[in-house]
Formats: sequence, structure tokens, C-alpha cells
Amino acid sequence: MDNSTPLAWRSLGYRYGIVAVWVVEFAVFALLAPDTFPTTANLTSLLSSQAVLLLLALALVPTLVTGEIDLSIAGTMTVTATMTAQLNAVQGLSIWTAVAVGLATAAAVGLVNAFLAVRIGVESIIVTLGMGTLLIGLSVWISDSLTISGVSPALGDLLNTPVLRVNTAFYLAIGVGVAMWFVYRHTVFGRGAVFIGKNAEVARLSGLPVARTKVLSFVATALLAGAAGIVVVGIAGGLQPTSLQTLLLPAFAAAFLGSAIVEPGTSNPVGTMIAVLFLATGISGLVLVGLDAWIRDVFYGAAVVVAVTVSRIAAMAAPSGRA
Amino acid sequence: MDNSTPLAWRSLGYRYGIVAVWVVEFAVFALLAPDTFPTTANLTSLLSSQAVLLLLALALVPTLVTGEIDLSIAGTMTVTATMTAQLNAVQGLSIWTAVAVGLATAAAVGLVNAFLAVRIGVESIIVTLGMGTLLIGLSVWISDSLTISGVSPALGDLLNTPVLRVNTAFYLAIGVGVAMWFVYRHTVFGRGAVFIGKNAEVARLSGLPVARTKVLSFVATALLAGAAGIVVVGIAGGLQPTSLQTLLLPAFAAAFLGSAIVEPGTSNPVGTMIAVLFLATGISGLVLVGLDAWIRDVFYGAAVVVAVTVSRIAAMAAPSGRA
Amino acid sequence: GAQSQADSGSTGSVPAEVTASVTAHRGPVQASYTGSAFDVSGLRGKRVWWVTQYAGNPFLASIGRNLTEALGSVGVEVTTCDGKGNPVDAGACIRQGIAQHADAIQVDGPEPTTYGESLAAAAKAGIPVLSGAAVDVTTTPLFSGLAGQTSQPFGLTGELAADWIVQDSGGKADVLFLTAPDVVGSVSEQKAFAARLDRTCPDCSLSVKGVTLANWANDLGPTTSSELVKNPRITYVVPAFDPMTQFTDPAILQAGRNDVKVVTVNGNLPFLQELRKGSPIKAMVGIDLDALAYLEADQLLRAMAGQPTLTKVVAPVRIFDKTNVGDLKLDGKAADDGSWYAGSGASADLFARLWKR
Amino acid sequence: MTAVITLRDVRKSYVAGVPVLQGVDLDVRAGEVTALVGANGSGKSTLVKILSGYHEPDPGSEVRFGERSMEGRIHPGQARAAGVRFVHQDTRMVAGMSVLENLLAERLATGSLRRLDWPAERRRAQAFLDEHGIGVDVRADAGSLSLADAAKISIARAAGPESDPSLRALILDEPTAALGREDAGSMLGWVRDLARGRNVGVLLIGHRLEEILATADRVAVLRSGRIVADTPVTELDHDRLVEQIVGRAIESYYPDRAEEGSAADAAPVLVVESLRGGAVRDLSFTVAAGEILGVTGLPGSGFEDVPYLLMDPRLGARGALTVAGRPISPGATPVRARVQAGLALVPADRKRRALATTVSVRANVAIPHLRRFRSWGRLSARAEQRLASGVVRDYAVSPANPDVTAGNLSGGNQQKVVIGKWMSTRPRVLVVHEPTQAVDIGAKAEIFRLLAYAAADGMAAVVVSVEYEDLAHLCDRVLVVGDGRVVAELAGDELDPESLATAAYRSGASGLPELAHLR
Ligand SMILES: Nc1ncnc2c1ncn2[C@@H]1O[C@H](COP(=O)(O)OP(=O)(O)OP(=O)(O)O)[C@@H](O)[C@H]1O
Ligand SMILES: Nc1ncnc2c1ncn2[C@@H]1O[C@H](COP(=O)(O)OP(=O)(O)OP(=O)(O)O)[C@@H](O)[C@H]1O
Ligand SMILES: [Mg+2]
Ligand SMILES: [Mg+2]
Repeated sequence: MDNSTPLAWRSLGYRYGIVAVWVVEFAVFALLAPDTFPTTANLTSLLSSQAVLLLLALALVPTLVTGEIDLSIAGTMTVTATMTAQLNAVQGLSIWTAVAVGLATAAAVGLVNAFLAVRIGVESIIVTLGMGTLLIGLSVWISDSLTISGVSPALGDLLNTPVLRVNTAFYLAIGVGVAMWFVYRHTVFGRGAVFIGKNAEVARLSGLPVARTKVLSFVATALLAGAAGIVVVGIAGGLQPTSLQTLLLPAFAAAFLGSAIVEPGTSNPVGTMIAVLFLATGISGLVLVGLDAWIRDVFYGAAVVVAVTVSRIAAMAAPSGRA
Repeated sequence: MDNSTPLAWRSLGYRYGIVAVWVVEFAVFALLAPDTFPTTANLTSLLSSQAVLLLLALALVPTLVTGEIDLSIAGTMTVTATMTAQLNAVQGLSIWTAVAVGLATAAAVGLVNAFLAVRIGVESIIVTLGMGTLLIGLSVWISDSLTISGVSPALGDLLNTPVLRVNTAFYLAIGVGVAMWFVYRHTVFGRGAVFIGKNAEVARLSGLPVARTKVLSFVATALLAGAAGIVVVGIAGGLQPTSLQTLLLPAFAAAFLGSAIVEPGTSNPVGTMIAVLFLATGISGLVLVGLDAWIRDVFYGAAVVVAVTVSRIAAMAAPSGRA
Repeated sequence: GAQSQADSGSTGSVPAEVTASVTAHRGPVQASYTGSAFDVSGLRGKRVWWVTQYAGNPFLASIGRNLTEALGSVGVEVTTCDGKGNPVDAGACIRQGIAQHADAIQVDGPEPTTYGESLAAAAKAGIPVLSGAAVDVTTTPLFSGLAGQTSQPFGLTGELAADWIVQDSGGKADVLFLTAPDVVGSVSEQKAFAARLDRTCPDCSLSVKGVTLANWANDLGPTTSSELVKNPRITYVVPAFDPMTQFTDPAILQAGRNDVKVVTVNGNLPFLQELRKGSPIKAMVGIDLDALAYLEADQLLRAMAGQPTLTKVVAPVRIFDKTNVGDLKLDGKAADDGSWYAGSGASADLFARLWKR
Repeated sequence: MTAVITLRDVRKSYVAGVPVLQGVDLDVRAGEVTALVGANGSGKSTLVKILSGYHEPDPGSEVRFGERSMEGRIHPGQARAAGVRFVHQDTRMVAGMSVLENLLAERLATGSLRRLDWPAERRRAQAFLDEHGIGVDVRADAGSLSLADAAKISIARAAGPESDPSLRALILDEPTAALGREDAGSMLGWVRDLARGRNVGVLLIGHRLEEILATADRVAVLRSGRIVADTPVTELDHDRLVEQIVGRAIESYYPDRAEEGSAADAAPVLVVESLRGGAVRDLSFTVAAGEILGVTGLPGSGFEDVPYLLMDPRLGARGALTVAGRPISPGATPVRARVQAGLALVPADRKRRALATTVSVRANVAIPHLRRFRSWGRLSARAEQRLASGVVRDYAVSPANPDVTAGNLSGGNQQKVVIGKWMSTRPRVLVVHEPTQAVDIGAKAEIFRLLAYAAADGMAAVVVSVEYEDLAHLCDRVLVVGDGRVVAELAGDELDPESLATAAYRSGASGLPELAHLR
């Protein structure tokens, strides 16, 4: 074992290999659609449209890091969005009050998940799966099974204002991601959370606040999912409550893909953001090249499978690899 | 704790508690809709409609038992159904050949999943997530983005024939479940698989064929998902390839709920079948009581959360409970 | 809403208007259009962004194919973008269209309110956005920010379904109507159906059940069979859209009810084939997707040419049942060229005359 | 005598350029017990895992089971077919499955679809356990077994029933690490008879030399990847063996402690009042700063629960605790508060409770220190690196690289990391459970020295162990626990291994160990 070189320098290959793939992907589309794909306009609009998925995928990180999983993010996102839209557009509350209430709801959901998963000890994958469906139902009830329209443009204006031709929502999402990167890489809380994810019992007997950390993580996940919901309301201006469920799998695809890179084996914010943009680049490119819709699904699926497989193989080849 | 009482007899309470809940559920609906719910007509048609979900939920058991997870079942189901329908209705192959090819496709998918998850060692939750999306795309391609109809009635006749007013498809699904119960409860292979699921490391040191067992499990899961797809085609006589994805979460809800009962902590066929029927009973009851559509989601979600939580609490209270 | 069974003993009667309406709509459609001719020569080479709610939806896919053909005929090229069933991806598609300086954007499926903000952005960029196959344009005013709208006549399809049932049942039918509450079109269809039934059939009863899109595969079956058990007198089941029959028909069989007749809407090829085979589907209100696509094309061209758009135009519909389904040529080509309605290529010819090259 | 296992020039390196085994030659002969000893990390377990087919030997290595010679990676099936059975280092029974199924593990290996006749299997298995005097219900959850019972069962499982003729060789990797002297003695006696009686070749790996000398016929010593000595036990004594293992003589294994008196009258830092929970009925004691207190007893007497009752609120112990003046409610106060008060616990169950095996040594060592930082303060990677390197150095962990994945360390080196991790927090009270299990003779002396050093520095230590010898030499006082209460307290001149053993046995009502309740 080459013990002199630190892990960090070894294995650059499989930690950032995806970036190389990304570059190739970019080049290919630039060749196939030279005058539409590699244009500022296209790329800025590409980025501007990723805020929601970025936030939703990042939302998964806190729970995944601590070794839990939250399948209710789509539901949390929906209920927050519905609350906010309904209170503002229908009940006539100020948009900011509505947003506050929406986020409070999200936090409450996170607390319930945490209570069941951490205090009671139900497997989080199960309890959150149920919770997700339950929340969709509640959202439909809240919205009275109607499509909500007429949300105050104030929110949209805030989120859609272009800065360097990219909307503020995108910067918001990236900002969140960077903050998370700092927390998980450089703070006690973050490092503790990661360790807990590796072996909760050892962490507990070493005095780490396992339960508290997990509870906070569930709440953080819920709040971020809620934030994604609010961005949806903002950039759409209206909402059809049942329409957000289809974002669940893409969010997980990105989060999982992200956990295979940068810090392989641990869900991490930077990897997640890269994954989201990597996948979005592909979709955008395919549209411009003008291929059939089904190819997008194939690409999306294949991208995840291949990327993860490659990074796994590289990891095994790398000197630090284990039997 | 008292080690002198056997596993099997201890804890009947939380192993079969759900059955009690089921009875209550039944009673409640019987009270609310006395002359419609508890009728043979209702119950038989209820059962007849569950074959697909039963098979799909049972499909999850083999992989879950060995500590893996397969999120591609909906995709596998879709591609199998599409293959079969397309080959028979459009290409004009005999229905049985088409079924055979369909199942072969499913098996192939299972092998690919197994190769990536077991041999390469990619986390199964990630690789199968990608695989699922990929397969949906392929299905749309195979079906040429069209809805397929005109599948030979021979298959439908076989699966729809009522026996004691319940269709044969249901008995097929139950038969599969019972066979699986026997395998996982009473055979060397089955208990070996469970053992591997509990601790693959020790299993491997004890010389259990971990890799082989997992590969077989992935294939079994894929084949069962494929079977579910074929039942869909048979019962409906046609198929819109993209219409089956939404069965993924209900199948997991049932499988997870099932893993909390009968043999708590281990995914098991009997529990899974009970869970499917428990949830279906609720849906049917709600329709008859005549409540809004959204209540259905609330019930579905709440049922999973509550049932699992209760069984968990009972498990902790039970003498064998361990924190 | 269901209505009273008060005089359910008496034998129903069939109002003349119903018989008239059914007979009228059984016959082939006359291709007609109120729009004036205008010059499209300047539009050659323009690019239209077609945003579909969900590429996996065959109904929308067919519109897409026809739209591409229609616009292609005047040298306008179409780029397809998949909204993947959620407002985020749909919004992304619209943004991309704007970024690519598309000359017009056609959004088929989503309700305009769910992309209102994107409309603002498009307006800033001076790109017209048109809505299609979303809301019933005969009853819904143009959403602010839209340059035009088209749709199938959701209301009418509902009424025709009602008429067929009233006539078929001799004015005495018990009906189960299945909607997708999260698809507004299906609700318009159901409301019109109910109103029509109310007016034309005092002895009929109606019960309505909703199953959200995401639960079709899991719930349509049990919901249907349970309702049939609950009210055994039901002999007509009306799924708002024909793809629902994939799940309702088996349930009807499983409920052991071969006396139940299914009447549905859209007229996708496979379900017309079912109808001909004599499955539970006994009547189908078909929508001329070729015409619908040409109407969309026409609105798009007008918008791009700076002409005023017509905001209440809808696709022609036709009732199919055993009396006329036999005459149809049931294959993929016919499904896309309007053969079943005003005749093969009718729309193409009609608009070729209106679009001056 | 025929060799049932023959090893010639067996080589293995996990990582290119870092050989672990550099050409091992060894015979395991039928009917005798061959002992394999060596320092931590010398490659013993690696050798075992090659024989069991878990790892593949490097090309050129030659392994023969009887006459059959194995090519490349040995298939587990081949080993089983050749009648070679294993007990691997710290592999617990699988929790969540019945003891019965754990016993059947080898059989499950066939993976066939044959029906298991549970009631029959149960009867057979129960009889089998009784035959070895193991008082456990086969339907019990294996997760509820004490380490001792688990160890005994896994040995019995490997040997199979008397009736089983196929057994040729039995390979035991530190089988008695978790057992008390007496249990170990009887178990090894049984192993010895088995070798003779059923003409089986036994390869016994361990660090307790007196056990080795008492059991083995031949002792092979593994050092730096080679067999450096292979001597009939008759020509060996303890010191010569030690010399062979560490390459030098160790003059004393035990540090000479400062005068006990001084420690005893120092202020108590740990005060335990009527502690109750698990098998502990009522326990009160105090430990003074600089004092090393031993706690021992027979398995099941409750003494092995003491460490966890002190540290883990989940066990809901009752009574009163004071650590360095801070009151602690045994059943309520969170672990972190106890750690902050200066309490530290080194559990015996390494893989489950002491070490996160999938992360680096560095991360493991850093964990208890994280609390030192302001909870949102930025972590200093350098400080962390310094800390980890320090521990690796002071405790001679090999390989000496804090970035190694902890699970890749040898058993003993893992133990060193755990102890170092806690020592580096400079605790006021250190509670250690079997601190030297799986640790080689050299490291053992080192660990004792560091304990004594820390004590001299004012730390109070509670050493919970069944190693009477060590306790007698290391501790100022030793409490002997019987039936959940203190039955004897030995100190000063009356404190010697023999009197500890006798006290322990007088306490145990019957000779038959009961189950330990908390694991
Ligand atoms: N999976 C692995 N990957 C890399 N290195 C390993 C692995 N397993 C063991 N090693 C290294 O091989 C060497 C020998 O380990 P092994 O477990 O065989 O020692 P041992 O003789 O059993 O020690 P102990 O007496 O402490 O159990 C150690 O340096 C260890 O770090
Ligand atoms: N995995 C096991 N470990 C130990 N004993 C078992 C195991 N499985 C079954 N047994 C015992 O064998 C007997 C027969 O097994 P069987 O599974 O038929 O019992 P059961 O009552 O049917 O259990 P279940 O109702 O959970 O299927 C049971 O009484 C049980 O005590
Ligand atoms: Mg049984
Ligand atoms: Mg070892």
C-alpha cells in the first residue's frame, strides 16, 4: 500500500472522472448541434432551469449522509408548494407569509419523519415512502383538487431576475450546495454526520449526538425539498399539485450519481450538483439534436448506470481499493 | 432477555398483528357500506384485480431478502409486457413464443443488474434506478411510441377464467407466493439467502455461495416482474408502455409493509401478500364509502406508516426486542 | 352529481335532439374552417418549439407527428421537447425555446396557469406562446400572455357520449363516469356530460369517480369493480379518455359484468380496434388529431405572421360505434391523416388553400 | 504422521509491493495440534483466509489439502469437501437469525432447494449443543448470545458432531480470545482430544502463550511473513517462545506500579453507587485518581455488563454515578455528557461497538475529539492528521498510516487503534473491557505500560477482564463479581492470580456459566 501519498491525491481519477465524461458529452453535442448547443443563450437557459432539481437532489444529501433515506421529498415539495400557492393565491395571504407557512409545514414533515425513523426506529425508507403518498393526498385536499393559479408575481420576480443571464433561483441553489459542501467537509457537525452514517453505534458510544444529528438531517432534507417546492411556485406562477411526483426519481438519480463521485461512497453536495448539471446537459443536447423522446430516458438511465459503474471500477483499481 | 422461548412462538403479536388490523379495517367498511362492501361480488372482484400488484410486490422479495434492492422492476415489467404484446399483436408471433421471449428478456435484465451489482459491486439501489429509466425508454422505442392492442385472447382467456368467481391470475400469484414462502422458510437455499441478507460477510466466511445466491435473486426478481407484465398484457389485451411506471411505489409500499410483519425485519412472501390485500381492501372500501379521491392517497400512505410503526413499537415491547 | 331515482320505474324516452345529434355525429365530418387565407411565404425557415406534457402519451405524440407534417408543408421546422409530466421540465422546455429564439412555442397538455411565469419571459423575448389540448377553448377565455389556443372540444365530447348512451339505452341508463381529477379536460368533459344527461334523460342516473393520473394503474380497476358492485344497475361506464379502458375493461370482466357497455373518448387507434372487435367498448367519441394539429399549425402560423389568431377553434369529433366502425381503415397511417373524419388528407388540402405560399 | 494441510512458499500481498506473506512453509499433521503464533499483523489471519478461499494467494504459492493440491483461489466448496473447517477471527454469530440457523450455516452453503425439517434439525442441534455443555436454546436469536457462548458455539459448529467422519482439519483463529481462562482451558482440552481422538489436524492461532504451550504439540512462529521457527512444544518455554515471536526478550510484561497506598487515598474520580441493570444486581465502588481497578468474575456473573452500564444510557441502568465530581444518571445522561465529564469506554466487541471499519484510522481516532471544536467551527485537517499520526506511532499500529481503512488492519492493530483513540482524549476515567484481547505479547506489554503511565498521570482506570494474571499484576484493587454483586475485593499482597480464580469460582453458584444478558 503506498502509504506516503494521502488518499486525497490518489484516486483523483475516479473522484472527478465524471467531469471528464461531462466535457466529452459537451464536445459531442457541440459537434452535433454546433450553432444551437454551445451558445451562451442555450447554456444560461439550461442553468436557469435547474434550480428546482438542484435543490431537490441536494435535499437528499443530509439524510443519505447519515445513513438514512427520505423518499417523501416529492411529497414534502408538493405540500409546501401547495400550501404556499393556496394561501397566497386563494386565501390572499401575503406571498412572504405564505412562503413562511409553507416552509414551516416542510419542517414539520421533517420532524414527523425524524420522530418515526429515529425515536421509534422504523426504517426510514419505509416510513418516508408512506409519508410521501400521504402528503400528495393532503396536497390535493388543500388545493381542493383544483389547479392553483394567480400566485403573486413578487416571488417569481425575485427568483427569475437574470444575473449574468442566469436566474437568481439557480444561484440560490448553487449557494445552498456550496454552504452544504462547507458544512460536510469542514465542520464538526458535518464530519460527525458522515461518521454516523458509517457506523452509528460506534459514533454513539464515542459521544456523538446520533439522534440529534439524524433529526436535524431529516429536517434539513424536508426544508430543502420545501424550498424546491417554493421555487416551483415562483418560476411557474401556478401549481397542479399532483404534477410534481415525477421529479422523485430524477432527484434520486442525481443524488446517487453524485454519491459515486467526488467523495465516492458518501453522498456529497458537490458530486450531487455535478450530477444534476451533467444529466441536464445531456437532456438539453438531445433536444437540440432532435432525437426521439424515448432516447432521453435511455440516456438518463444509461448515464447513471455507466457513470456509477465506471467510477466503481476505477475505485477498485485505485490503490486504496479494498477486497 | 428470555432466550428459552423460541423465536417462532414469541412475538405472535407483532408478527401477525396486522391481520388483526386488517380484520378491523374490514369490519369498519362492512359497517359503513354494509350491503356493498362485505359481498362476495365485491371481494371476488377485489381479489381478481390484485394479481399484478401481488406478483410485482412478491418480485421484490428475493432481492430484498439478500440485502439488495431492485428499483428496476417497473421497467422490467414494462419491457417484458411491451416485448410480448409487440411480438404477438404487431409482429404476429404466437402468443406463447412472445411470452417466452418476454420472460427471456426479463431474465436478461436480471442478469445485467446482477452483474453490475454483484460482480462489479455497484450499489444495487443506484444501478437499478438507472436501469429502470433506461428500460422504460427502450419499451417506448420497441412499441414505436404507440399503444399496442390486439394481443391474442388466448392469454387473456387463460388468466381471466373465473374459478370460484376469482380469476386464475390471482391464484397464479398466490401460488407463486406460497411457493416462495416454502423456499424462504423451509429450504436450504432460502434460509441461506436470508442468512446472506443478514450478514453477507459472515455468510461468505461460512462458505455460503453469496455471489451465486444474489445473482439468482436478481434473476428471480426480474422474472417475477416480467410475469406481472405478462399478466397485465393478458388481462388488458393491450398495453400503453408508459402506463405501468406508477406501480413502482405501491409495490414497494406493499413489500416494505410486508417486511414488517410475519417475519419482522426480513422481507418475506407471506407478509407481502397480506400487505397487498390489506391495502387493496382499503382502496375498495373507500370507493364504496364514496369518499373523495385524495383520501385514497392519505389512506395508502397512512396505512404504511401506521402499520409499520405499530409493528415496530410492538417489536420493541416484545421480549426479543432489541434497540 | 348523481340524480334522483324517483320515477325509475317508468320507461325512459329519447328526446329528438339526442337522436339528431347522434345521427349527425355518426356521419363523416365536413372539413370546414372560419379562418381567412393569409400569406405564409415569409415564414419559411422559421422554427417552432413544440412542448409536450409527456412524450410517452400517444395522443399527444400523434398531434406532434401531424403538427410537424403540417408546418413542414410550409417550410417551418419543429423541435420537440418533453415536459416529462411535471411543470419543472415543461418550464425548462419553454425556457430553452426562448433561449433558442424559436419563432413560436406550442405547449400541448399543461394548463397555461402552470407556466404563467414562463409566458412573461416569452413575452419579454417577443416570442408567441400558444396552448393546445389543455383546456376547453370553447368555454375558457384566452389566458393572459398566450398568443393563441386550440383544443379538442372537451365539453362536446362529453355531451356526445351522453347522447349516445341516452339513445342506446332508450332514455334509461345508469352510468359510471371516471375522471382524472388532475386533468382539467376530463373534468370539463364530465361536467358537460352530467349537464347533458340531466337535461335529456330524467330516468338516467350518474355516479362520478375520480382517479388521479398517478393511480390509474393501481386504482382504476378496483374503483370500477367496486362501483359496479355498489350499484349493480350500472350498465354504462364512461372513462374520460380511452387509455383508461386498459384498466377499466379488465375490472368490468372481473366483476363478472359482461352486460356493461363502455363509452369513451379520444379515438386512439388501438381502442377503435377494440371497438371493432366488440370488446366492452361499444362507442367511442373520436377526435380528429390530424385536424387538431393543423388547427394548431394554423394558429402558430398566424401568430408568427402577425395575424390575429382564432381562440375558439376546436378539432372536429365523430361518434364511432358498430354502425360505422366497420367502414374505417384501422391502421397507423389512417390514424394520422384524418381518414376517419373528413377523409384522408382533408385538413392538409383545406389549409393548403388558406396558407398562401 | 500424514500432513492434512501442506503449505509451500505461500505468498500474499494485498497491495502491490507490500507483501504480507513472503513464502510460508508449514505442515498441519493429522492427530496433532499445530500452533501458529506471531505478532499482530504478521499474517496469521491472512493465511487462514487463504485456506478458506476468502482471499486468493499470490501465484506460485502451493497449498495441499491431503494429497489434493489447490490451484489459485481455493473454492470454499473444495475446502469443505476436503474436510477442512474454520473458525475465523472475531466473526460473531449472525444476529437476527436463530442459533439453529447459525449452526446450519455450513449446511446452507450447499444452497440446494432441499427441504429443511425444522423440528428435526432443532432436536439434532439442541442435542449437539448439550453434548458440548452449551446451555443455549437453538431457537434463541444469535444476537442475544454472550461473546463467550458465541465463541464456543462457533468452534463446536466447525468441528461438527462426533459422528461426522469427514472432518480432517480444524483451523482456529484466536478462538478463545473472548473466553475466560477456564472456559478456554476446557474448550482447548476438548480440541486437543478431538485432534487425538478423531485423528484431526488442528491449526491453532492465538496470543495467549500459556494456552498455546498447554495445548499444542508443535508451535510455528510467523514473523515478517515467514515461518521463523517450528519447534516441538517440549523444547519450548514461555520466554523462548516470546523471543521467537518478537525477536527479542521481553524482560517484564507488567509495568512496576507506584506504591498502591498513594493512589488509594487520592480523591475518588469515579463513584458508583448501587448500580443496577442487566445481570448486575447491586454494585457500588469508587476509583481514585491514579488508581487502576480490576473487575472480574465468571461469565454471566454480571461483571462483563459493568462497562456498558457505566457508559450507555440505552441500557437504562439504575443507581448513581459521579465522574470527576459530575453527577451522572446511568440510565439518562447522554454518552456525550459522560465523555465530556471524562469517561471513556473501550468495548470488547470491536467490530460492532468500537471501530468503524469502513473509514480510515484517522477518522476513527478523530471522532471523540470533534467535540473539542465549537460545533460549527472549521475543522483543522492538520491537527487531525497530527493527532492520528501520534496514535499510530505511540501504539505501533502497522501499517503506520492513518489513512488506511480501519477494517484492513489486523485484529490486534484494530484493538490498538481503539485504545489509542480513547487514550488520546486524556480521559479522567478509562473503562476498558478485555483491553488486550487479540493483542500480541509485545503490544500487550506496551498497552499495560501506557495504562500505568496514564494512571501515574492521574487517570483512573477500570479494567474489566477475565485475565486474572494481568489483573493481578496491573491493578491496585480487583473486585470479584458474583451474581451481580461484589463478592470479594482483593488488594495488596492477597492479590494474585490464584486467589482471584478461587474467589471467582467460589462466587459462581454452579460451574456452568449462564448467559450474559447484555450484548
Ligand atoms: N483486506 C485487506 N486489505 C489490505 N491489507 C490487509 C487486509 N487484511 C489484512 N491486511 C494487512 O495484512 C497484514 C496481516 O493481517 P492479518 O490479519 O493476517 O494479521 P494477523 O497475523 O491475523 O494479526 P492479528 O494477530 O492482530 O490478528 C496486516 O498488515 C493488515 O494490515
Ligand atoms: N428459522 C428458524 N429458526 C429456528 N427455528 C425455526 C425456524 N423456522 C422455523 N423454526 C421452528 O420450526 C417449527 C416449524 O417451522 P414453521 O415455519 O413451519 O413454523 P411456523 O409456525 O409455520 O412459522 P411461521 O408461522 O412463521 O411460518 C416452528 O415451530 C419453529 O419453532
Ligand atoms: Mg409457517
Ligand atoms: Mg488475525
